[in-house]
Amino acid sequence: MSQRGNIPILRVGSNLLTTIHIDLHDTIAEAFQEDVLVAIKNTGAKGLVIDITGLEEVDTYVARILADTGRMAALMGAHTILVGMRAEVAATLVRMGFAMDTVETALDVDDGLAMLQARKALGRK
Amino acid sequence: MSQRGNIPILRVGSNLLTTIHIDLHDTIAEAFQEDVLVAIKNTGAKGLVIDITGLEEVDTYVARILADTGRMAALMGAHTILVGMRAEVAATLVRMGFAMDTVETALDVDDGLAMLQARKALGRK
Amino acid sequence: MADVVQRWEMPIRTEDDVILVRRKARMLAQERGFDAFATAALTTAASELGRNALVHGGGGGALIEHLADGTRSGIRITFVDRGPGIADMARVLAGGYSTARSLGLGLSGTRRLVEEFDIESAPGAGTKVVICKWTRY
Amino acid sequence: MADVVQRWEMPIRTEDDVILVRRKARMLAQERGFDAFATAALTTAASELGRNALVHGGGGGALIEHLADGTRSGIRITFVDRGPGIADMARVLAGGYSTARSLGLGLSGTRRLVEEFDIESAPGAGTKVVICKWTRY
Ligand SMILES: Nc1ncnc2c1ncn2[C@@H]1O[C@H](COP(=O)(O)OP(=O)(O)O)[C@@H](O)[C@H]1O
Ligand SMILES: Nc1ncnc2c1ncn2[C@@H]1O[C@H](COP(=O)(O)OP(=O)(O)O)[C@@H](O)[C@H]1O
Repeated sequence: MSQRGNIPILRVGSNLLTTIHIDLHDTIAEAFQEDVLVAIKNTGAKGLVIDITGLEEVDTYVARILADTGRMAALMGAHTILVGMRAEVAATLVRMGFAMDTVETALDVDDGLAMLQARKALGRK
Repeated sequence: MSQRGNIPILRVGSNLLTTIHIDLHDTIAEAFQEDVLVAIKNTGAKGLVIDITGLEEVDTYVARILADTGRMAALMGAHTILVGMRAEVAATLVRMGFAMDTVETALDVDDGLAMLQARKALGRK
Repeated sequence: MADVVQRWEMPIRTEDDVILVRRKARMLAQERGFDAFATAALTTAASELGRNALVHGGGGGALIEHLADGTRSGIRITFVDRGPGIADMARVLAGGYSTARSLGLGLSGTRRLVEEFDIESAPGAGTKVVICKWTRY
Repeated sequence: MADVVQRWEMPIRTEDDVILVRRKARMLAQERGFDAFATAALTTAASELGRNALVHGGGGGALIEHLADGTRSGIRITFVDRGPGIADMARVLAGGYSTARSLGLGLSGTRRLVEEFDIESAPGAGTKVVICKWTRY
């Protein structure tokens, strides 16, 4: 898929999987969001798994980018699942008062994809 | 499981069960939260039952620690159920204006584990 | 008029001191026939105020008094500290306002748990909070 | 009293500079035996404050210091900028207030992640924030 940014977006069945392994800052973050939306449009994907296993820290800026990406995907009809958040990242975000309650989460990529399959089987988008 | 704090965390099927029987203050509370999150990561648990049958009082500080632990677990993809809250504790918290509405609750450990099983059967995390 | 039957002075210098004050309140409430709800209300209030005296007031002390007015038993607890005091009392008592990593429901909530609640504080002069709870009959 | 064992001065002029400050803090924390939770707390705080110095303060610098007090290691980071400063400090520290397109949890949240947090700012005179975090033992 043609992309502006350099964060890979893979097609897995009827869903998309993107793995964030670099710092999401300003221009990169914007390009990432736009790439994801274009990929959803092009593939007709109903689900998106964002894998952040590789992120050693997530500040409130990056957390907002991730939550916003999920909201944007939802507007296009795709359901987002954020997976792989490390224990220390989860603890830090909550201690800062950040409630990422708009995005569904799962432990890892397999769980995230399985949850999207289960949604599909239930006939939800 | 190796832990910093001294609150036991047990594995029950694909879930974790932790029983709080001592006062959760400052350093203990932080160690407890971190132990729970590391256990979720290590076991891949999808659910967490926090049993507070043993707590004779829960002030707003401890209530926040419990609610935050549920939020942290949620960010990692695990669902938390708080069980065993005494009638007088529930009454006191509500009278103080504390709404523990971010955490699901159940009567006792059996009910909590059954609720987690039911979620699993539905294919939700 | 209520008579003071017995009194205990306890320091509040550490987290463990707060727990000791709360335990003393619990024991006394149970001895005096407070039911589970009244006991939880009193001890939770003691926990909130003891913690405030320690965390916001930099430490101080608690005075626990067992009162009797002929028919009922009462427990009065006075928390004192020599900390910075509370500048914006109205805001704090309204609830939801906190200068710390917490919820700001301590004082506003405590007030709803006891029959008597009295607070005195001047910036720089420390804080004194008195609460009192009575058995039902 | 804590001794300064080593110090590094780093500029904050670009987004990449913010990342470098954070990486330096991470490396040092790991070398000094901070666990994963303490390391994430420190580096996330560094990320928030470095970003503020750049975005709100128009750039500045960071001073990272490795401290030792005999038994424990500490990492202190000072962020300085010559930007507009913060007029309504109380509001900003309460959290949830932002003049940017963001959440306003940076300063209030950072404060909860570290053991020491000190902020000085006067309108027009820039902003200085000092944070410090210690190993547990
Ligand atoms: N003993 C005290 N001394 C000074 N300030 C206090 C004291 N007790 C409460 N405060 C102030 O009032 C605020 C609200 O207190 P409280 O309602 O107990 O909530 P919390 O302790 O969760 O902040 C505190 O954040 C603090 O600024
Ligand atoms: N270094 C600084 N210089 C000037 N203003 C600042 C600085 N840091 C923070 N602020 C102000 O405080 C507000 C809150 O900052 P913060 O809590 O970090 O949240 P955010 O950066 O998301 O807005 C900012 O929107 C800005 O107005």
